[in-house]
Amino acid sequence: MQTHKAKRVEITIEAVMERRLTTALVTAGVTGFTVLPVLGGSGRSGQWSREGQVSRAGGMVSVVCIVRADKLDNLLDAAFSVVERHIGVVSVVDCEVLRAERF
Amino acid sequence: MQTHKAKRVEITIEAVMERRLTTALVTAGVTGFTVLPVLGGSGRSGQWSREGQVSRAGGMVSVVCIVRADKLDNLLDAAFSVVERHIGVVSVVDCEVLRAERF
Amino acid sequence: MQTHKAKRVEITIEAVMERRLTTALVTAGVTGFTVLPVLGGSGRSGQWSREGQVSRAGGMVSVVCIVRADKLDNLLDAAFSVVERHIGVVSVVDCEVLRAERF
Amino acid sequence: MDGIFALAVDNLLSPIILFFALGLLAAFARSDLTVPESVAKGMSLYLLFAIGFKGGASVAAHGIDATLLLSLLAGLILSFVLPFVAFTLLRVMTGLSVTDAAAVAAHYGSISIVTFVAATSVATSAGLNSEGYMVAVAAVMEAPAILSALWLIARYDSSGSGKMEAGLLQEILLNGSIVLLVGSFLIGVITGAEGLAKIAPFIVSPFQGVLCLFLLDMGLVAGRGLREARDVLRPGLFLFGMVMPLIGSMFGLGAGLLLGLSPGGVMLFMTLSASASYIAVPAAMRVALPEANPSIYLTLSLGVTFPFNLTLGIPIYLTIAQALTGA
Amino acid sequence: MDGIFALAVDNLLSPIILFFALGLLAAFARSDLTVPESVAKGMSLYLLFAIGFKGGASVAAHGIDATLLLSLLAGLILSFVLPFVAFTLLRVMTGLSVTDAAAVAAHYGSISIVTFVAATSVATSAGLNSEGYMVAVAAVMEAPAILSALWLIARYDSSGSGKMEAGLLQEILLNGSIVLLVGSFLIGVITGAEGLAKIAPFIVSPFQGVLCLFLLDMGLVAGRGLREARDVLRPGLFLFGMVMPLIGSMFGLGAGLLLGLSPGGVMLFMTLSASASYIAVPAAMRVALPEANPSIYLTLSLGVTFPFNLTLGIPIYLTIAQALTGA
Amino acid sequence: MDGIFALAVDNLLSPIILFFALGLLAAFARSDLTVPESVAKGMSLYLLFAIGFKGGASVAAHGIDATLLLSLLAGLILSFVLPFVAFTLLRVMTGLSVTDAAAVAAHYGSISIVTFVAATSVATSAGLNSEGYMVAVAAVMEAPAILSALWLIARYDSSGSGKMEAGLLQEILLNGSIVLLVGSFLIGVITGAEGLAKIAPFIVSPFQGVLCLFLLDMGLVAGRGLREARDVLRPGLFLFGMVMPLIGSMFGLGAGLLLGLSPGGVMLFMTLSASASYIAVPAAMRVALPEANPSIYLTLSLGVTFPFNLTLGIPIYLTIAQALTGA
Ligand SMILES: Nc1ncnc2c1ncn2[C@@H]1O[C@H](COP(=O)(O)O)[C@@H](O)[C@H]1O
Ligand SMILES: Nc1ncnc2c1ncn2[C@@H]1O[C@H](COP(=O)(O)O)[C@@H](O)[C@H]1O
Ligand SMILES: Nc1ncnc2c1ncn2[C@@H]1O[C@H](COP(=O)(O)O)[C@@H](O)[C@H]1O
Ligand code: NA
Ligand code: NA
Ligand code: NA
Repeated sequence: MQTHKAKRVEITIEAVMERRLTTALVTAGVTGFTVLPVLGGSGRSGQWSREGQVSRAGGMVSVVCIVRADKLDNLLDAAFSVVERHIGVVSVVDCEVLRAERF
Repeated sequence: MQTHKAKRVEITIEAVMERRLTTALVTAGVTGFTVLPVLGGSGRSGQWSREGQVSRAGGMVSVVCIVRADKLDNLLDAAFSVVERHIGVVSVVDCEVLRAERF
Repeated sequence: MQTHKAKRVEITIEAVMERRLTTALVTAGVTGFTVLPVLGGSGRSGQWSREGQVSRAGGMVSVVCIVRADKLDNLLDAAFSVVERHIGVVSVVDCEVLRAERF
Repeated sequence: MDGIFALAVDNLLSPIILFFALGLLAAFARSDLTVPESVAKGMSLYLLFAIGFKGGASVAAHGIDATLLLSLLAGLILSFVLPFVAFTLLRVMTGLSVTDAAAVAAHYGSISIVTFVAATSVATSAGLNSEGYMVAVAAVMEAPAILSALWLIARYDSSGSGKMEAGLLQEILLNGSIVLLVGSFLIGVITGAEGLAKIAPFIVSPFQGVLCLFLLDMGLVAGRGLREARDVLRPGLFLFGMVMPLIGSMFGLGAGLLLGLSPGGVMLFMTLSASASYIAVPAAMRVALPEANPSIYLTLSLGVTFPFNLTLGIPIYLTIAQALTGA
Repeated sequence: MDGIFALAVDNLLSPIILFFALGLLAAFARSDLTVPESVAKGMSLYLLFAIGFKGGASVAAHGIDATLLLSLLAGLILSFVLPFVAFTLLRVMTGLSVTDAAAVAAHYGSISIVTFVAATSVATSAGLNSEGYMVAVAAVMEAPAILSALWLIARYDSSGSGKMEAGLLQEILLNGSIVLLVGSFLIGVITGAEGLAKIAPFIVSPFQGVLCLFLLDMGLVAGRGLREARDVLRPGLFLFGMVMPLIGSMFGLGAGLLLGLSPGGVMLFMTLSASASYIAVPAAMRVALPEANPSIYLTLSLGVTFPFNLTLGIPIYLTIAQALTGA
Repeated sequence: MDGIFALAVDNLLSPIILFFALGLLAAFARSDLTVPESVAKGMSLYLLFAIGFKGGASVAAHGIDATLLLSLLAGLILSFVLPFVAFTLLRVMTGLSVTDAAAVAAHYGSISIVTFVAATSVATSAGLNSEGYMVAVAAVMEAPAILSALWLIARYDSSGSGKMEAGLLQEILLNGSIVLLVGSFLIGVITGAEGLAKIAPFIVSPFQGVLCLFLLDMGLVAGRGLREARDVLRPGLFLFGMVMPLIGSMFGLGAGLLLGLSPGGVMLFMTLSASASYIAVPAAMRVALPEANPSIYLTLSLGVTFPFNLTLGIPIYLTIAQALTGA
């Protein structure tokens, strides 16, 4: 089956920042993404879990975007402008996609 | 630690189609997969979120299958037959796995 | 935007083993990870789903760790010591990250 | 008309309508107020459980009515027929494609159980009893409309979409709401007054309160849908969303009068025919007619027809039913 | 025997059993009816909270019985002993491996709190009071059986699996159900009638209704389990799932009579001994004995023994307890 | 003092406090007891809905008090002013950075609705009525403190963090809790006694029971927070978490006396001023002040001040309010 090269970007970020991130993505021309729930995690700011955290104010989500390679820099700039002051992780993986016309 | 080459396929699809997809996968000989919940997303058919969507009829899931490279084409054919008329995204990434005898 | 090479490890494991896995990771010097919920899946031990499973004793989670390549072996050893007798899947993907100083 | 008006005002100022309005407003104002999905699902299970059981217990109390079977049959026929009415109206009033029109039509042949619940509670407030088996009629009316829609597609659309896939029919007939509603109804029939006494403190007294919270959520969901699908809602469509329930209710009125139902029963039959599905049918359409645009049918059914019935429709149906049955 | 039969029929036609049956049927028919996981968890918290508190308030009302401590001790011993009985029976009746047999045995030494709740409600309907501290006995019986199972493995299986990992014991003893049940019990004891009066509208009157919805979910889960694990259920195993509760109940009967408990107390002791765990023990087994096949122990405990106790077991235990205590 | 002491003991032995303590203990003991997030969210929706509606219905019953507007204004001012008090105290008592101190200060200007609910239920038990519109005052006091904190940052921190981002203000003012609380209050005012009668079996009688379960969850969450953030809690901070509510309550006392509120109203105003936010403000701080350490403000507000108010604070405020209003 015919596949096409693309990039899969995964941005793990605080839930309160989700709307700001997706707005920045859309502004940067990235209109396709999927938001996954996160149960818990650990990082430089310590360990947390959805059910055991102090107040439910917290919580994170993971935003996955698949883009053509030439849009990657735009996307990373947009993502970085939002996560810059905040905790969170951005990673990029090479991937292949079906139905390339969608990206 | 000894690892082995494999493919990681991620299929994001409407929740109502999940059973049809996994049935197609099993028929195609893919018996290992993991289903992840999806909170929301955006694509050519617009933006949606699990808590804010018109009616809870919608919603998507993400099905992750790790397969040996030689089974990939079978898997993609099966996946494509289901997603063809539907919205959703299929992506493939090269990976390494432990315990190769499981795949 | 400047990115850096790293490894993305994904460990799908029974929820009852989560704490044991993350403790082993921390002991092995891996302090960054994200835990994702899993809705269901299928493997050699059969098919299950979160809402339809016999008793809610079961259930799985997916633990994602992004690490520098030189920490990978440590991580895999730690992960393997926990999943060894248990069901579950470990996969590794090459990735690029922003803000490398965090890993 | 005065009666309708007073009734409508009264209805508009009831807690359940005001909580629905609160949800709508909160959504329009982009508040982040949300009811967690599983809590909303839990409340809908509660409502189906309660309404089904109470219907069954009422049948047990009043004995099985000779018209029960005829009413079920009438519901079945209405659910098959109404999509054709809706389809024709849509082709006349709007520029929808065959696929979209058929998908919308399926929703209007089927029913909204929350509209039914709200109507029941208005009927009770107005002192009207109704046939307990009307919940069984509601269950019977959920699915047939889907078949009519697929038939319409097969007939008018040469592109060959809309095949009735194996397994879909079973999926529709055994969908969770129908099973819980019918199951609770039957258990209500079997355990009767004694069973009801045991669980009344759970399903009778707190019912109105749960309904308020549930309608708050419906308002939030409908409001968010309307906000996002503004451009979809052309005037013709919008009008259809309020004319169709009135037309549908006339079919229900005819059926109810022919069957000789009580005033409450007639009103509920009108409400069922007037209401549009927003759970079972959309899910079926995503499987069978993925080419149809979900924004259109969801916005119409949940964003226009549901609020219309809740606020104006139900008082109208009540007044007409009372007038024509002489209650 | 006639008494048991009439009682069983009566029991079978109660709403809670019928909702359990509805769940089973819906699962067998592959309906998509589901109770969201968090709603089911919420209901189980409610049941533990209510049953614990009411037990405690009842102890506060009747004073601390001299036999309280002895009953706890008896429960402890039974939970340790019953796995050996079950293990022996399994080795005789079925071809299970040592590992699988030990895992199953652990379940039958422990208890099912929902079975206990259902028995309490049957006892109350039959006009029997029982010792409020029976809920504490239930809590005490949850964990010890796990140790017996691990001992069995260590004794009969040379492969060295089944080590008692550090931390597991604490995890079992402090598992959520035990903590909530015991905590609510103690709060009930402390706040007594006054406390109960404050929260009775929450934990007393709606209790039966919540139990119905909860058993609907149990039926769904048990039904799906049975459907998927059909091939696991050989006749010997199936038989074990119904014989073992009867044998277990005899141990409970002996303990109850020796302790001189009330008829209701004897019946509850029988039920506890007869019931099999399906939450705490499976989780512990996944950690300590991952080699044991979960389909076997879950299907047996939830798919066979739970329905057996709910439908036939409880009326049998009630009749025997009444006969032998002269109630 | 004797009165306070007796009252405190009485309060400490009430079910709601004991369930909170159970949650704390379970968390300290590392039990896996948890309330699913969506169930906890559902219960908090219920509490807001019930408390808002009852407040509104009470306003409808007693007529709109001339002091309503003045009370709202007083709440607004207090919420603006208290962060400055807290900030000064923090700079004196602790070594917190400007950013962390401002973030903490925002929490103490805002309020905790659960503390308010608990105080209402203590007031009711003590036979004190209070102005129904105090729930509106609570809503008004949620947000202003955030603006004060951002102003403090702008004033004392040259690094330029803490900008008031576009959209944040709207997000704060329209956050779910405020909308639901105010909306339910208004619906209570509109539908009055008639509306209350319809939904009382849902929002009045089971209220205390739900509050128990909710406080169990609060105890679990607070306990886990305390366990993880032990090192953050230096003595100065810890002390601040108990001194600040007492100081805050004096401001509330002054306002309540000046306004001539009822004894219950004075006590509630004291409680509002004494309590610290743990939902709305933390979320706003994560957006506007990500550099501030959430462990500090969450642990203080939820781990120290909340339990302090629940156990000792509320009885103190009650006693003082009664003494100074001569009730
Ligand atoms: N190395 C990592 N791999 C995967 N997820 C991470 C990693 N580091 C941080 N995270 C996630 O990002 C969150 C915030 O991390 P931090 O900014 O390091 O406190 C954590 O709670 C994790 O969910
Ligand atoms: N480029 C993308 N990257 C990640 N997820 C996507 C992308 N495009 C679409 N999706 C997901 O697939 C769903 C349907 O997309 P579409 O078919 O484009 O409407 C969206 O709601 C997203 O969840
Ligand atoms: N090939 C695979 N790809 C993705 N997930 C898998 C795969 N195999 C197993 N899993 C996941 O791991 C769980 C246990 O697998 P197993 O150990 O094969 O029974 C399954 O329920 C799936 O969630
Ligand atoms: Na209809
Ligand atoms: Na047992
Ligand atoms: Na305050």
